[in-house]
Amino acid sequence: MIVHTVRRAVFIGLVTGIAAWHLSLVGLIPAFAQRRLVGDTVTFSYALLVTLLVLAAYATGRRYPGATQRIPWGMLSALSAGLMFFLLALVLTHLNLRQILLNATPELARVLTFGSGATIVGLVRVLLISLLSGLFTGALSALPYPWGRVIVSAALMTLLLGLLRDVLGPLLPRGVTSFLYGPAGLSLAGALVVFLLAAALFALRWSRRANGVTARAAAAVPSTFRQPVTRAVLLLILASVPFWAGLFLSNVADFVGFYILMGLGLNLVLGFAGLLDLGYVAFFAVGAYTMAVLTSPEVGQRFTLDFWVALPIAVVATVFAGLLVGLPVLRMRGDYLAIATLGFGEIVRLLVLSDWLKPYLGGAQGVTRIARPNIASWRIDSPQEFYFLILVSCLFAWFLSIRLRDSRLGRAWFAIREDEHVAQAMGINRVTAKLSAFAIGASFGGLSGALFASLVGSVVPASFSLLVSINVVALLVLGGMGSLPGVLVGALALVGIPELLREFQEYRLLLYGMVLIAMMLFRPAGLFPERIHRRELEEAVEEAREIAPAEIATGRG
Amino acid sequence: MTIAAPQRLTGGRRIDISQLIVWGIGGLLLTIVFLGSILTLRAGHYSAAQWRDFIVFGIAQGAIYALIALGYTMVYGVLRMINFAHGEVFMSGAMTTFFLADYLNRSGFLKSHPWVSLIAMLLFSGLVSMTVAVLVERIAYRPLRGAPRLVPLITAVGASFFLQYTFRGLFGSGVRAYPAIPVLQGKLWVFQKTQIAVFVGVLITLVLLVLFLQRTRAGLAIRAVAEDREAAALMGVDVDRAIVTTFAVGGFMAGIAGVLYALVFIQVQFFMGFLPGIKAFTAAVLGGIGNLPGAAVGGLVLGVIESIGPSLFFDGYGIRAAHQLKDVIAFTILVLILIFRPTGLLGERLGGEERL
Amino acid sequence: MVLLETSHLTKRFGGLVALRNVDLAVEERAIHSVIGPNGAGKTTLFNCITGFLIPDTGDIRFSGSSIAGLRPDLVARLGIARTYQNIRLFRHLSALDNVLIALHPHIHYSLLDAILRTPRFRRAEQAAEREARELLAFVGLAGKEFLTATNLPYGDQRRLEIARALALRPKLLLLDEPTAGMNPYETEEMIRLIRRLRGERGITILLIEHDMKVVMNISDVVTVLDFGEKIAEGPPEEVRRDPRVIEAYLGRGAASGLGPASMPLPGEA
Amino acid sequence: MPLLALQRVHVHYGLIEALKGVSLTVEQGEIVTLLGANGAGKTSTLRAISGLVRPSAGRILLHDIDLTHRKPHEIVQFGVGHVPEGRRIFPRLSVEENLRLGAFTIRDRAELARRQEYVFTLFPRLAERRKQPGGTLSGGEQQMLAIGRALMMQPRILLLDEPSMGLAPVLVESIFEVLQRLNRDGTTILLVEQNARMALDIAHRGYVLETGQIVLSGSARDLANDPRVQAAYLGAA
Repeated sequence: MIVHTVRRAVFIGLVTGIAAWHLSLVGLIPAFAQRRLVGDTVTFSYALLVTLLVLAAYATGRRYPGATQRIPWGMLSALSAGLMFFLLALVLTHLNLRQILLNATPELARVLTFGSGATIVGLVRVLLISLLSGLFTGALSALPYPWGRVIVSAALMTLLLGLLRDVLGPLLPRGVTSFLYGPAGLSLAGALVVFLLAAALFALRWSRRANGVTARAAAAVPSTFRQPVTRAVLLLILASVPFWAGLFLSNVADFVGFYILMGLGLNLVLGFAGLLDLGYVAFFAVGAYTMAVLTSPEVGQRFTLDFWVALPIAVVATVFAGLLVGLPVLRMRGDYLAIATLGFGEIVRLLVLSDWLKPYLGGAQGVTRIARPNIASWRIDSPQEFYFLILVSCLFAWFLSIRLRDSRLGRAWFAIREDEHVAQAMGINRVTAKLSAFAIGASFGGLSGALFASLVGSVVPASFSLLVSINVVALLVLGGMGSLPGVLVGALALVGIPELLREFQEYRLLLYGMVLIAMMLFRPAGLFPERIHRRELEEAVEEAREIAPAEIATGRG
Repeated sequence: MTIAAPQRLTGGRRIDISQLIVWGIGGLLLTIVFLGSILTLRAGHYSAAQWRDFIVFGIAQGAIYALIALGYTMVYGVLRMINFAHGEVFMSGAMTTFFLADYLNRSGFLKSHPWVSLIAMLLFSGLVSMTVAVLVERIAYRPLRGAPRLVPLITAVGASFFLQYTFRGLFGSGVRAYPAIPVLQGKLWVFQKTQIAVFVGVLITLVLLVLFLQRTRAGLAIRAVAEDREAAALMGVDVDRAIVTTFAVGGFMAGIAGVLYALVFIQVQFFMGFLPGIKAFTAAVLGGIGNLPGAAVGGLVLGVIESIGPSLFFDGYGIRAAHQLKDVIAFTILVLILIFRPTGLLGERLGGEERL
Repeated sequence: MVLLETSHLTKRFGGLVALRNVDLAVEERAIHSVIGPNGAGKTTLFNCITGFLIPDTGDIRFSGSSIAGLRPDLVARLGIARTYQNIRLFRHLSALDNVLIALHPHIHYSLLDAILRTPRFRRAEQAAEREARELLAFVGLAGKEFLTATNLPYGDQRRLEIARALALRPKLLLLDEPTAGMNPYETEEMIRLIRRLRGERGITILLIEHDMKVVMNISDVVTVLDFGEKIAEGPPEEVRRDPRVIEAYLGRGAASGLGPASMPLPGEA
Repeated sequence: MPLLALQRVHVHYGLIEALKGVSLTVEQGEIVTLLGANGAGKTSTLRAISGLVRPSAGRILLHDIDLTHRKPHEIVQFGVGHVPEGRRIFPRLSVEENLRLGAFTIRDRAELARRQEYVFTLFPRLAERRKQPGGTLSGGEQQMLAIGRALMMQPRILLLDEPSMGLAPVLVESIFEVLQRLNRDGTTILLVEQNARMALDIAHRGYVLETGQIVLSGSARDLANDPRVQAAYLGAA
């Protein structure tokens, strides 16, 4: 028995160690060694390494009931992981692998040993940190229910704020910034304050959630009043972004907006109707190129249209593209559908790239001098100004998504997703239901593409690779397929953060891969699972006294 | 009760407008291709020797597709899933073997013992790809067996990107030039020697694969699992092991294909798996996915069409730089086959979706 | 009045003949059972009627017009609803949504109505929800509208499936083994429910059933299929005494009370 | 000690509990039959024994070996032969290959040949078709192949799930004849059968399952005479 436990703990530690090797050798850890989060010492790399140790300890300990077992086994696991860190450091110092592995540098060895290098001191340091991580994790998981979560969430929040120093720093009042942030990352005092504040906030939230039904019932009374107010406040905040965000941040917000639009579009197809489209980028491209061809003087018949004329044409063109893709794949499902749509996406990209269509579409050089919109005499030019256009589009798409979801068409999509055969037996026309999902979903993508083309002012085929499709799928998967808030969160996490942190750019696709696998393995419903039974929740609150709480809990899909 | 005379249904009422449109588009494409071919042949821009070279190149290329396609087809046959990451399995062997090849080249061993070097490279690449394939199965697919179809598909896409960018991170994003193997330089009759090597390599691997599946106990286990996983378990077959073996064998072949590919194109890069991967999948579907000879035939057919297609179909129309449309042809074939004949040219398809 | 009629219905799968020249006439407001051993073609018959399979030859007439080869959703709109042998609910949706989906053909508003939430949309949705709730109450699921289908107990799932089928406002309801897996008490309730469907709603019922007790209990007419062929038809009592039925389905033991005597070993035959 | 014993076995599929504490025993040399309505848990019982589903509670013992948490391919090696519902032969593999798979764990060629001969003497029809793909056999021949395949491993106990399903009555009777002959030769059999009368005719003892629980058990004769069994499963009103 004990042998088995030890073996398991060590095994988890070794696997964690291998994960650390991977992150190190692909360059993630060395790249982040420069990014300081808190004070002078805590870099993002260290945070990552410690997170790995904590995860190892957590994974090992979670099976046992109490702290008395969680702590020692977690420590053992973290210890074996730490030894693996050191082992790699040792190898790196004594063997020159740089000919083969780009990142096998002495620098990395220093990072892996938390700054000491592969020496006895380094070994002691690694082991100590490992043991502390294990101890800390075990103790944390032994805390009563919400507190462990509160501390972890607050710690993550602190790290995130440290990470975003360059972005947030200039935005906050100067006094606050100079207090919170040091020359790089949070100052120690700042970190402490942020941590405590975040902890207080999370504690409040969790205590309310813990009270469950009664709290919700209480909240339900003023909800008719509260909801519009919260909405208005949220809208105001969203609308004010360009005023305080500056050029860089607005640009990032615009890109997040493009992906939110695409995410909402693909959500209709994949989230609602359950059809995996791996060629969604095709619609983005059709929208962008329609805008380009119609408004740029460089290609085609050399005529130019106004942005506002071209925009609806671009959207209509993508609707047709959606139908064109949707028609042939009506009978396909699952993997065949995915591959066929991927094929469509690639065909579009290759055609756009070809010399054959160069006179019309610009070939590899693409098309420049795409029109920007005017409203009366106001020329929408900068990313800040474009932001409003994108915001309005996103809100419109969001609104449309909700309205469609709650209509009979939405129900038809859900039915097709759940069981296509039965859906037909219930009188649902598969052709119209699927085609409408493809067409409407495509139109969001087309809108996104048209705006994108106009904002950037040029289109090149390279912007329309498979990676865009994967990006959209990944953000849906992260947020939760079918969930609208999930689209928002997914886009912020998978587009926003990598755009903000240049070091991430290099590794974002690696990250997408990990996100796709990890989410499917551990949380297939996503971070913000779809609430199909929105009404169920509302009514459940009303009927809270009649139905047992447990039943509500299980009824929440 | 009235007794109607037995009436033969034409099924005409089942064809709706949507299908008619699809058939119309298909017909249009066929006409374009057909007309283009006639125009090209009448114009006579290409000599017979050129056409022959196209075909020879197509066969060599197709043979490699075939080798990769076998992995797709085997995994599909056994698990009913598309191992989207198979192209990356292929890449991982070729990429890693570059360093072995480079070392052999610089140490002079490649010159002094070309055959030993080549075999070492093939084996090494096969082993690397095999390891990667098995790891992918273990980590990304096995825990999700029995989950809804969309789930393993998404992890497969994830695994594909994970592998690509892992290799990019490990070895860099640059293109690496594979050393040439001295004995494979030059021509033999109309063939490049590398092309012959590729063809012989593929042939040997194929024969070995068929023998493995037909004559060995492990092969029998794999075939049983492919037909009925549960019944196979009731016979005492270790299903997990059979599936791992499938991935291992498919991975090994992909690794061999990787080296052969590198011999033809003499360069490797982290992104090199994507296109051959998709095309090999096309080949597998073309031949009827789940069908081993089908994958081989599909690979050859695709390779040849891709090689002669751009010139034959499009030259007649005076399209500029028709060779750029090579991949468009491949993808169009993929989509058309999926639409019109998902069972592939050879008809047979192991499993697949039950309509009811 | 004959509501549903098949004539010379034949369906082959490759070499296997699943249905061979099946003539079937279901009278309006009848409870008509189809029995037969597994593989006799009962489910294939259902799939042909509901449009999921196109018969090779023969015709299917419903209310006098031919529906053979008609698309499944159109068949459903004509008023033929069904349930499944292995319950097939929209598992992740609530009970109410399950029923609302089947009301799809009876909800009328345009996409624009839905987007703008016009009064027309609200009226239609409210009416639909009212009807869905009524149906759930009818089958005894009142108060469980918002539970996810998977979380319902087995018997409730069967009932929900029937409520969903009723939402199509069918004239003909096809039930595929409605009491499969139920205990005697639940079976009893299901029988009562089926009787009420005919009595209170005037629905004609065609059902596949293995439980002979149920078949004998509620059927007006029983049709026996064996190897895709109709071997007997008539009132339950008559069918039960039919020697061919005893041989093919009920078992010879039922007649003679004796086990196999001196049958030749397989292979020698 | 019974050859096979189930002790309060529970099986869940998601939230649905298919078996709610089933206990039963099969003695060496017996034919025991499990009766019950569709979905009562008969198939789940057999699947739990051969490891295709994992019991959520309870124990399954084969003589003194605990089978409870073993994988199917291990359980087979302990001598549990399972002829699943619907026969589940490998349609594209030849009759010989099907039989070869039945004794997958045996590597000795001579032994394999001997066992195959035994099956062929039992079912001469199969010998005529040894090179034919299993899928081309008729329903009855497929059932013979399924049984023959399970016999290849010389099981200590044979689990049969609905062997008469979809077969012409005359074939059913000859299949049952073979089962009796096997039993006389010493094979222990646990039989699930829809045709309750025939099952009770050849069985020594029987159990009646209803919604995942055993509600009745006894000798086959007692069960056949039990009015409840007659009403529910023998079709006699």
